[in-house]
Amino acid sequence: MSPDIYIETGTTLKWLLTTAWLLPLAGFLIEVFGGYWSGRKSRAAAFLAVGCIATGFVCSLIALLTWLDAADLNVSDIWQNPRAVAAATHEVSEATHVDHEHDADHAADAEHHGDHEHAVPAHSEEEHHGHAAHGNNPLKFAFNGTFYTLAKFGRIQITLDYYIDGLTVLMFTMVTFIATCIHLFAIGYMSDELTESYEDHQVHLPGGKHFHRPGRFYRFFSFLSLFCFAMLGLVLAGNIFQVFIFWELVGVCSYLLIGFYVERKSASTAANKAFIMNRVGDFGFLIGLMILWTWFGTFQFANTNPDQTGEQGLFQMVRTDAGAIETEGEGLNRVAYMQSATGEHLLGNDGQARRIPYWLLVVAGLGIFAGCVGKSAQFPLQTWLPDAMEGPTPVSALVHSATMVAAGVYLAGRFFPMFTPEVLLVIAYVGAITAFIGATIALVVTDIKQVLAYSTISQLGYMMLAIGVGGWLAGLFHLITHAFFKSLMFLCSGSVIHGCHHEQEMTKMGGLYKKMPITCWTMWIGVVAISGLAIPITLPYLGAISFSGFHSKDAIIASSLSFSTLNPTHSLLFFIPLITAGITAFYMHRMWFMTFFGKPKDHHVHDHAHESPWVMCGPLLALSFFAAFCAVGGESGPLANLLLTSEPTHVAGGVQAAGELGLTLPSHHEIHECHSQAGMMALLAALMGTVVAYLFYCKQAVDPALVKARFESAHRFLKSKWQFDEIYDSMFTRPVHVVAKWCTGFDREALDRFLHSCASLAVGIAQWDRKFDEAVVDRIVNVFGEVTYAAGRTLKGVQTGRLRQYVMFIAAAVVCLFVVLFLFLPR
Amino acid sequence: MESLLFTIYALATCGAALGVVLSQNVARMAFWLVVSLGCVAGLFFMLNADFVGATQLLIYVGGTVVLLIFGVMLTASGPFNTIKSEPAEMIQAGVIGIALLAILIPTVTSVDWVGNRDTLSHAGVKSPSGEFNQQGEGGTSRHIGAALLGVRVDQADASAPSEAHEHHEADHDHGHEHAHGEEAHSHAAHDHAHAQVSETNQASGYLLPFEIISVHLLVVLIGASYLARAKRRVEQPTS
Amino acid sequence: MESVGLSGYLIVGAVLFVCGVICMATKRNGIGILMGVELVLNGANLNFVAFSQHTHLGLDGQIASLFVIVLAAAEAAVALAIALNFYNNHLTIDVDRAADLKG
Amino acid sequence: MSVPDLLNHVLHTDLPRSVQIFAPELVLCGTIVALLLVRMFDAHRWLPTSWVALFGTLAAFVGVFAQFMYMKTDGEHESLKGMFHFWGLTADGVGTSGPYFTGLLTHDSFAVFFRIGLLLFLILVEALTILTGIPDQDDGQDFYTLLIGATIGMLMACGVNNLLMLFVAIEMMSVPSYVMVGFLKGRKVSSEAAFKYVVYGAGIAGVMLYGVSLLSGVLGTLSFPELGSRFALLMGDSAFTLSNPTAVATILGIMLILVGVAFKLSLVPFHFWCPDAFEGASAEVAGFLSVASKAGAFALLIRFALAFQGTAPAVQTLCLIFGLALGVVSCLSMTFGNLAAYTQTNLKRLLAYSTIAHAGYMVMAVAAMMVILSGSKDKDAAAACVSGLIYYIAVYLFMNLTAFAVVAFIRNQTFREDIDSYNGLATGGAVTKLVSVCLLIAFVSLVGLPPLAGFFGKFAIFSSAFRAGSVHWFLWVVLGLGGLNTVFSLFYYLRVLRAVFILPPADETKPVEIPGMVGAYVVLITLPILALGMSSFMGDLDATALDVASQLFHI
Repeated sequence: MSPDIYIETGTTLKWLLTTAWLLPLAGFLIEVFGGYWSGRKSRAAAFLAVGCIATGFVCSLIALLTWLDAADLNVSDIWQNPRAVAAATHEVSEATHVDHEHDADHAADAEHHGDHEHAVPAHSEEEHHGHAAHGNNPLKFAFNGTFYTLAKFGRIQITLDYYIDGLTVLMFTMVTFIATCIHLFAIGYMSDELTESYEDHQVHLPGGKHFHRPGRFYRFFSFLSLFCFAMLGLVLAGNIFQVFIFWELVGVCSYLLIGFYVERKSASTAANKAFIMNRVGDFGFLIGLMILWTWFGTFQFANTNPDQTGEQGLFQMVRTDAGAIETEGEGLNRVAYMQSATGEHLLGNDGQARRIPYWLLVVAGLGIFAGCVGKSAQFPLQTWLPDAMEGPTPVSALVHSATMVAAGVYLAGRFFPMFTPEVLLVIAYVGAITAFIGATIALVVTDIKQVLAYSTISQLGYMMLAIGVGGWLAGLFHLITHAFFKSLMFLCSGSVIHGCHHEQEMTKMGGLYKKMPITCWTMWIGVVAISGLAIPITLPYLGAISFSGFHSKDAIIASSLSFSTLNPTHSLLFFIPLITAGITAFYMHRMWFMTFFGKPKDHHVHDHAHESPWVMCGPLLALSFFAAFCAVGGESGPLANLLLTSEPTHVAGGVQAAGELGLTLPSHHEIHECHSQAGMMALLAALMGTVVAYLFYCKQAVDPALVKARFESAHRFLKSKWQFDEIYDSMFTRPVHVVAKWCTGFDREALDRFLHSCASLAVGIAQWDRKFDEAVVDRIVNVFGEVTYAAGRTLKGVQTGRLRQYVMFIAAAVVCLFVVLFLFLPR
Repeated sequence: MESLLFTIYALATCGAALGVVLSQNVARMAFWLVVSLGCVAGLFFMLNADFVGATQLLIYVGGTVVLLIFGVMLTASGPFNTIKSEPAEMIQAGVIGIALLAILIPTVTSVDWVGNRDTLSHAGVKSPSGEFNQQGEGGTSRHIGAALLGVRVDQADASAPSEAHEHHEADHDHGHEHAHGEEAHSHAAHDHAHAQVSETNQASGYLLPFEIISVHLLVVLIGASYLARAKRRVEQPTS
Repeated sequence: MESVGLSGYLIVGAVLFVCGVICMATKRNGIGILMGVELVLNGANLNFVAFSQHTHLGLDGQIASLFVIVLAAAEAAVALAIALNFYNNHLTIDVDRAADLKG
Repeated sequence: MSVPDLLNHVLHTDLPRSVQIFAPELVLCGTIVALLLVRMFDAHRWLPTSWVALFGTLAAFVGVFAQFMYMKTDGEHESLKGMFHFWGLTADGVGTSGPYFTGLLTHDSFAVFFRIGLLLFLILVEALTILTGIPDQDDGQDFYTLLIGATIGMLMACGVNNLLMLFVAIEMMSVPSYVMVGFLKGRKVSSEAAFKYVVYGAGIAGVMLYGVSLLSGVLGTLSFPELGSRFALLMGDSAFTLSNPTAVATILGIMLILVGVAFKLSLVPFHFWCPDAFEGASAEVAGFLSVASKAGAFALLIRFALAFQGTAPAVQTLCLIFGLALGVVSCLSMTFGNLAAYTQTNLKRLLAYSTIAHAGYMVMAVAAMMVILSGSKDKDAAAACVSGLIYYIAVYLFMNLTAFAVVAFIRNQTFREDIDSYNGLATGGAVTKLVSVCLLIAFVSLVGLPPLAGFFGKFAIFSSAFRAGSVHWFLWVVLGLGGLNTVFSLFYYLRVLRAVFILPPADETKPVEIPGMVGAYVVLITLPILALGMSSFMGDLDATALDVASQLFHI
C-alpha cells in the first residue's frame, strides 16, 4: 500500500469510526433532554437510539470494508481462496517476526508488509504515514493519532487518541451490530414502560399492593446509548488513560442500567455490587497506571508515526524488534531495558539507558489485569455478574456479550505486549478457575437468565485462559463469536421471559417449542454454538461442519494443550478447560431441554405463552445467522485472518523459556500441530455432555432429582455459588460495617464508656466526697445544695458532657502523640 | 533574696492555679485566677520585663478578669451558680494532667540552656540579650516601643554596646504610648542603628502585627457586639 | 539573678499550662473553661518572657508575650460574647447542656 | 532617638516595599472601615453593605492579580501596564521575592497565588451570601466585617515567616470565624456550635502557643529561615535520639505547633469541632470555613515545614519524623472522616466529615514532601508534591463551594438540611434539575472519578506519595489506605445522589423551585470543576502550580 493510500485510509477510518462513536452520545443527549418533554408514551427516543446505533453500524461496516480493502484482505479473495490468503499471512508474519530479515521479496504477495524492514527513518518514500509495520513495531497495521489534547498535567498528557487496527474495526462492527439488534429487541421488550403508570410486580408495598411509577422508556434508551458510547470510546481509545476514563464510564452506565428497576431492593443492591466490585478492580488498574506513567512517562499504546517523530508508545518501549523483553540481572534486581525506535536502548535525560525493574513490570501487568478481572467478572470478583441479571434482559444481553464484560478481555488482548510471562500465567490460572467455577454453578441454577450468566462467566474464563497461555488469537476469536451467540441466547431468553409474562424459572417452563418455534430454534443455534458441537467432517474450504463456537473453543483448547505440553507442570491448564467444555455442553442443553421440551410443568405459564412480535424475532434471526456462520473457515477463515493482522508480533513465533519462571509460550506452529488432537478431545467432551443432558432432561432416562439427592452437599455448595457471597460478606462487608459503626460511635461510645468505668471506679470516693461536702462544708447551704444536687442529677440524664470530653481529648491526644513519638525515636 | 522571692511567687502562682482548678464556685475561681495572674506579673518583673509585667497587670488583671467576672455575674442565675464536676472526671483529668507534666517538666529541665546558648554564641549568633535589660533594669519599654514601630534598637545595641549605653539612661516610663515621647536623641545613634537595621535582616520590627492587631480588635469587637446586642434592634453606631 | 535560672520559670510555666488544660477539661461552667484558657496562655507567656531573659530570643520574647496578652484579651471578649449568647439560648452556662450536636 | 528620627528610620527601611506588597490587605482593612462608616452614617438603606464588601474585595483581588501578573511577566505585560502603575508596583517591591515587613512575612509567587485563590473565593462567597440573603440588611455590616477580617488573617498566613506571625495569623483567622459560626444567634444549635468551637479553638491556641514558646526558646529565634540552621548548630554532629534533650524539646515544640495547624485543618484527632461547628453554622459559613481556612492553614503548614531544611543528619531525621507524623495523621483523618460520614443524616454534617477526609488526602502531599526532603535532595520531586497540593486545593475550592452553595439554596426553599429532604430533588423545575446536575458533578468530583478535576488532584497527590514511598515505605501504606478510602467515600456520596436523582419526592411537599439567578451562580462555580478536569485550563493551572511550587524551593 502506498503512502497516499495509507493516509487516505487512515483518515477515512478515523472519521468513520469517530462518527460511529459519537452518534450514540448525540443520541443520549437528545434523548435525555428531549425525552422528558416528548412524553412517557412516545417511542421517539427508541427510534432515535436505534437510528444512531444503526448508523454507527453502517459506518463501522464501511470502515471494515475500507480496512479490508486497504489491508488487501479482500472479502472476495477470502471467499474464493481463504486458505491461500491465510497461508500467506501466516508465512509472512512468521517470516517477518521470527527471522527479521529483509524479506520484502518473500512477502511480496501480501504487500501490506511491504515496509516491514524499513525501520530506518531515512527511508524517504515511506516517510509519510507508512504504516506502523516497520521492524521495531509490534503492530502490523495500525493508525493512531490525537483528536484533542484534553489536558496537560506536568509531564502527563491526557489526550483523546485513537488507535485503529483490525481489532478495533472488528470490535466496532461487532458492538454496533449487536447493539443495533438489542436496541430493536428492546423496543418490543420494554414496551411495557410506555405508560404513565407502570406497575412493578416485584415491589410489594405494605397492604399487598404493587408499586406504581411512571414508565421510563426514554430513560432506558438514553442509558443504552450512553453505554454504547462508552464502550465504543473504550475500543477506539489510543492510550491507556483514555481507556480508563471510558472504563469508568462503562461502569457508571452499567450501574445505571442494572439498577434500572431501582425500587426493587435486589436491583439496587446488584447495581451497587457491580459498581463496587469494579472499583476494587479499578484500584489495581490505577496502580498499574501509576507504575506505567512513573517509569515510561507515557500512556500511549504505540506510536505508528512512520517517521518516528513523537514519543514512543508503551508497546514499542517494552519489546524489542523480535518482540522479546530484554532483561538483565536476576531476582528482584532484574531490570528490563526500554527500546527506542531504532532498536537500540532508549536513553534517559542523563544519558543512561532507561530501565524498569522487572518486578514492577509484573506488578503493572497484574494491576492492569486486576481491572480486567473486575470488569470481566473473573475469579475472585465474579460475583457481581449473576446479580447483574436484575437489569432488564436487553441490558443483560448487552452487558454480557458485546460491551462491559468484553471490555476486560479486550483490554487484556490489547495490552498483551505489556504482559510478562508471569502475568500471563496468573491470567491463565485465573481464567481456568473462573471457567470451572462458572460452569459448575451453572449446572444447578434454575433461573434461565442465571444459567446464561454463569455460562458467560465460564466463557470469559475461557478467553482469559486463552490469552494467558499465549493463544492471543484464540481468546479474541472466542470473544467475537461468543458475543454473537451469547447475545442471541440472551435475547432468546428475553423472548421466553416476555412470552411467559416475566417468568424466569425454568422449573415452571417446558414444552414451549410449539408455542414459540422461532425462539426455540434460534436458541438451539446458540446452544450448539456455545457447546462447540460439530460434525467431524472437514469440508475443503469451510473446515468442520459446525457453528462458530466450535472453531473458537477448539482454538482455545488447542492453545492450552500446546501450552501444557510445553510446560508440563501446568498441565492442569489443559484439563480444566477440557472438562469444562463437557460441562458447558451439558448445562446449555439442560437449559434448552428444560425450557422447550418435556411436559409443560406449569400450565398457567404454558397456556399464556406466546411467540414474541416481529420486532423481537427479527434480531433473533439476524443474530442467529451470525452466531452460526461468523467463524466460518475456522482459524483460516476471514474472521481469524482479520484478527491476525493485529496480533502482537511476538505471539506468532512463541516465546522460549522466558521470565523468572521459565515459561514457554507456544507458537502458531506448535498450536497448529496439536489442533486436530485437541479438537477431537473437545468435541468428544461436548458430545458427552450433550448426550447426558439429553438423557437427563429430554429422554428423562435418569431422574435429575435422584442425582441431586445423591450429591446433596455438593449441590448445596454449588447452589450457594461456592459460598463466594458469604465469604465476601464476612471478609469485607461486615468488618467495614463494624469499623464504620465503631468510628461514628467513637465519640459517644468509647469515650463515654471510658468515663463511666472511671466513674464506677470512683463512685466510692464520690459518695464520700459528697457526704463530706454536705456534712462539713455546705451545712449552711444544705437545702440549696440538695436542690443543686437534685437538679444536677436530673440534668445528668440529658447530658453527654461532650465539650469537655473534646478538651480532654486534646490533652489525651497530645500525650498519646508524644508517648508514641518517644517510643519510636531512636534512643 | 532573688530565689526567695522567686519561690514565693512561684508557689503562689502554682497554688492559685491549683485553686482555680479545684474550686467549684465560679466566683472563687475568678479570685484565684486574679491571684495567679498577679503573681505571674510578679515573675515578669523579676525577669526584668517591666513593661510586660505592667501590661499583664493592666490588661489581664484589670481588663480580662473583670470581663470574666462580668460574664460570671451575667450568667449566674440561681441553682446553677455552683456547677460541680464529677470526681471521676477530676481524677481522669488529673491523670492526663500528671502525664502532661511528666512529659513537659523533664523535657524543659533537662535541656542544657547555658550550653546551648554558648554553642550559638560561638557559632556567631549575635547575643541580643544582656544589654537591654541588665544595664537599666526595667528599661525595656522603650525598646519595645521602638520595635513595635519597626525599629530594633536593641539589636543595634548588641553589636555596639558602647554607643548603646547612652540611650538607656534616658529611660523613663513612657506608658504604653509606645515610644512616642522619646525625643532628645543624637542623630549619630540613629544613623548607626539605621545602618544596622538595614544591613541585617535578623532584627525584626513588629510594625505589622502592631497595626494589624488593631484591625483584628476592631473586627472582634464588632463581632462581639453583634452577638451581645439583641436581634433586630434599631442599630446604633457600634464600637 | 542567675541563682534562680531558667528551669524554675519553665516549671512554673508548665504547671500553669497543665492547670489550665485540666481546668478546661473539668469545669462545667463555661466561664470557668475560659479561665482555664487564660491560665494556659499565661503559662506560655511566662515561657516567652523567661526565654527572653535567658536565651538568644531576647526582646522578641517579650514582644511576643505582649501580643499574646492582646490577642488573649480579644479572644476572651469573643468567647464571652459567645458564652452569653449560649446562655441566652440555653438559659444556663452549663456546658454539658450543649449536647444537641453530636454523632 | 526622636520621633522624626524614628519615622525616618521606619520609612527608609523596607516599609515602602512592604506597603506595596501589602496593599491588597490594606484595601480590605479599608473596606472594614468603610463598612463601619456606612452603618454609622445610616447609609446602608441605599448602599447595601454587601455591595461595599464585594467592591472592596474585588479591588483587593485586582491588586493581588496585578502582583501575580507582574511577577510572572516581570512587569512587561503591555496590556496590564496601567494596572501595574495604578498599584504602584515596582521591580524592587513586588518584583523581587523575599521577606518584607522586616522579615515577618515572605513575598513570593507561592504566597501571591494563594492570596489570589483566597480572594477569589471570598468574592464567590460574598456573591453566594448576596444570593441567599443569610445576613439580612441589618446584619450585613457585621457579617462582612467578620468575613473580611478572617480573610485578612488567612492572607497573612500565606506569607508567614515568623513564629509570632504564625500565631497571630491563626488567631486572626480563627477568632472571627467563631463569631461567624454563631452568627444565627437566635438558634440554639448555632450558639452551641459557636461555643464548642471557641472553647476548642482557644484551648488549641493555648497548646500551640506553648509549642511556639518552647520552640523559639530552644532555638533562640522566631524567624523561620533560621530555625533549621539553628537546630543544626545546636545538634552539631550528635544524632537525633531520645537521650538528647535539645532534640526532644524541639520536637515537642514542633508537635505542639502542629496540633494547632491540625486543628485548623480539622485533622483527626483534632477534628472534634468540625462536624459540630459545620452543622450549627449556616451553610455559607461552613463552606467558607471548609475551604478558606484550610487553604490558609496549608500554606502556613508548608512554610513551617520548609523552615526545617538542611543537610545535617539531625535535621534530616527531624524532617523524616515530621513527615511520618503527618502521614499517620493523614491515615487517621482519611479513614475516620470517610467512615464516620456513613451514617450521617444531616448533609452539612456529612460534608463536614468529608472535609475531614479531604484534609487527610491533602496532608498526604505535605507528608510526602517532607519525606522526600529528608531522604534525597530531589527538590523537583518535592516541588511536584506542593504543586499537586495546590492543584487539589484549587479544585477543592470549587467542589466544596458548589456542594455547600447547593445546600444553602435548597435550605432557602425547603428549610431543611437533612438528606431525606433531598429526595427526588431532580424531579423539580428546570433550574432545580440543573442544580441537581451541578451537585452530581461536584460530588462525583469529590469522590475522584475521571475525567473530573477531583480525580486529577487525587492522582497528583497519590503519585507524589508513591514517589515518597521509595524514600520511606510508610508512605506506601498511606497511599494504600488512601486508595482504599476513595472506595469507602463512594458510598456516602452516592447515598446523597441516590436521594437526589432516584428516590421519589415525598408526596406532601411541593417541588422545589429555585430562582434562575441562583442556577446561573451554581453553574458558574461548577464549570471550573469540569474545565479544570478535561481541558487545557488544567494544564495551565498545573504549570502555574508547578512554577509557584518551584519558586518555593528556589529551583
